[in-house]
Amino acid sequence: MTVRVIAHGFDPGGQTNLFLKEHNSAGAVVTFTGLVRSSPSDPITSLMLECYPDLAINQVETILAQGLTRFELLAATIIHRYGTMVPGDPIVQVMTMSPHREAAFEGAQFLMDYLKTDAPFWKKETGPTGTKWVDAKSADDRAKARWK
Amino acid sequence: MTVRVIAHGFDPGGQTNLFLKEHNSAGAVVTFTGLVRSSPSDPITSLMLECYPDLAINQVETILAQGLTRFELLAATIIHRYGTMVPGDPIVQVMTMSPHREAAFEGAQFLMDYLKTDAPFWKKETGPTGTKWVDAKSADDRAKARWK
Amino acid sequence: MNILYFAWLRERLDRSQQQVEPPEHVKTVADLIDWLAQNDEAIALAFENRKLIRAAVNAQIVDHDAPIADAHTIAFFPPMTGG
Amino acid sequence: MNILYFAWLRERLDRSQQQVEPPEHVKTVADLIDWLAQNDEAIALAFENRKLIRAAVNAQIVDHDAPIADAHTIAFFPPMTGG
Repeated sequence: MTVRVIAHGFDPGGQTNLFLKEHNSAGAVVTFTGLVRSSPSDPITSLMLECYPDLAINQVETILAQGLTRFELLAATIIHRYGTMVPGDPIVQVMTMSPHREAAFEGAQFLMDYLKTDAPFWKKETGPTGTKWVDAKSADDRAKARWK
Repeated sequence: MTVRVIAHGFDPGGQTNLFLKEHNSAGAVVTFTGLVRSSPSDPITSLMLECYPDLAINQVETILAQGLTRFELLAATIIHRYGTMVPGDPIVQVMTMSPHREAAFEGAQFLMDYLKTDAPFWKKETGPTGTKWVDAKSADDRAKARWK
Repeated sequence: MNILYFAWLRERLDRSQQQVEPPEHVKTVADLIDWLAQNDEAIALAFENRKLIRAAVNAQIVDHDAPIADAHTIAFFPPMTGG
Repeated sequence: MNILYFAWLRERLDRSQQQVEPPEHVKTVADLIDWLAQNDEAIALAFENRKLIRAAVNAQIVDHDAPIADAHTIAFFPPMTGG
């Protein structure tokens, strides 16, 4: 299991290929990649992601350990970037590996749901109308609650 | 939307990176990669995947169109290999892209569940004790049934 | 019309395809299986458990009661194990 | 002890950290917030809605009733929006 909290960009496909080499008996690998989003209804020009690195490492390692215990995962990796990014840049990547595809899918969803609410990152968006901190979403709390 | 039924290998991470370029406003991208599996309890040395290509194209395009209609997907791609492979080789890759992570995850699971039962490929495994055709799994029928 | 066989059906019949000209009364996929089985013991044996046989007409999956009037290619195969 | 502020708390207080030496009777995170607010109007305003304030002691997330006896670093921040 690997946790990386980084201040620079990363190569999503390159990370998937590195992860695939970890076990060749896995069968099922799921990669989730979260990108900076800009939409016509909510356009942004940049995203600043603030981080508390010491706490981020502790929280992300705890989340990953929970995921590995709870699902039948042979391996899992979480990469989370912080700093200033533009639309299309990868922010986060979660990778899971299992003999069974359900476990790989569910493990990756679990890890993402927990990262959204429990990892100490804060998003600040800049768009044509100015700059604002992103509010925490109640939908993210609900997504996490289903794993209780 | 892209469907590729191919007789040669492919680069999982390279395919993810190509797919990521399709929309930079997506937010959430899920990649499922299925690999040839060999385990201590069921070791294999090679896997031959037989295909009926004309039907495969029709079936995979139908499955993909259903997934795009049913989930909020901006794009989706299915790559399915056939021929002779060894453990660790990628067999299948499904990629989905959505503004929302739930839709990207569910869309990818839906596509995989349908591919398992509705795509005309047949697996023949060679291991230390000989060669045998893999039986269709009732678990795969159940996985598909939950989307009804 | 051309008949295609896949996977263990192909192996048990020792052929991947064959050309046939079924008579007028052979109207559905099920009729075709009956007619083939009457004329070929290997087919009769391999197709014994009809529930294990899937069919496609002109590269579209069909049930056994589907008509074959416009068929140029009919494929028979076991349950699929892709993905 | 060192106090860290993040996101809009950091911006509203115009500081990312500060050193404090709270008196003996300040035993929990909640006590510390009360004590800081008494001595600093900016903190009193920014921390007004306590439900929006999360805390960590020595890089471990804690509730507001957690003790701070062994704390060398205490962080305050709004609900997290990562992922």
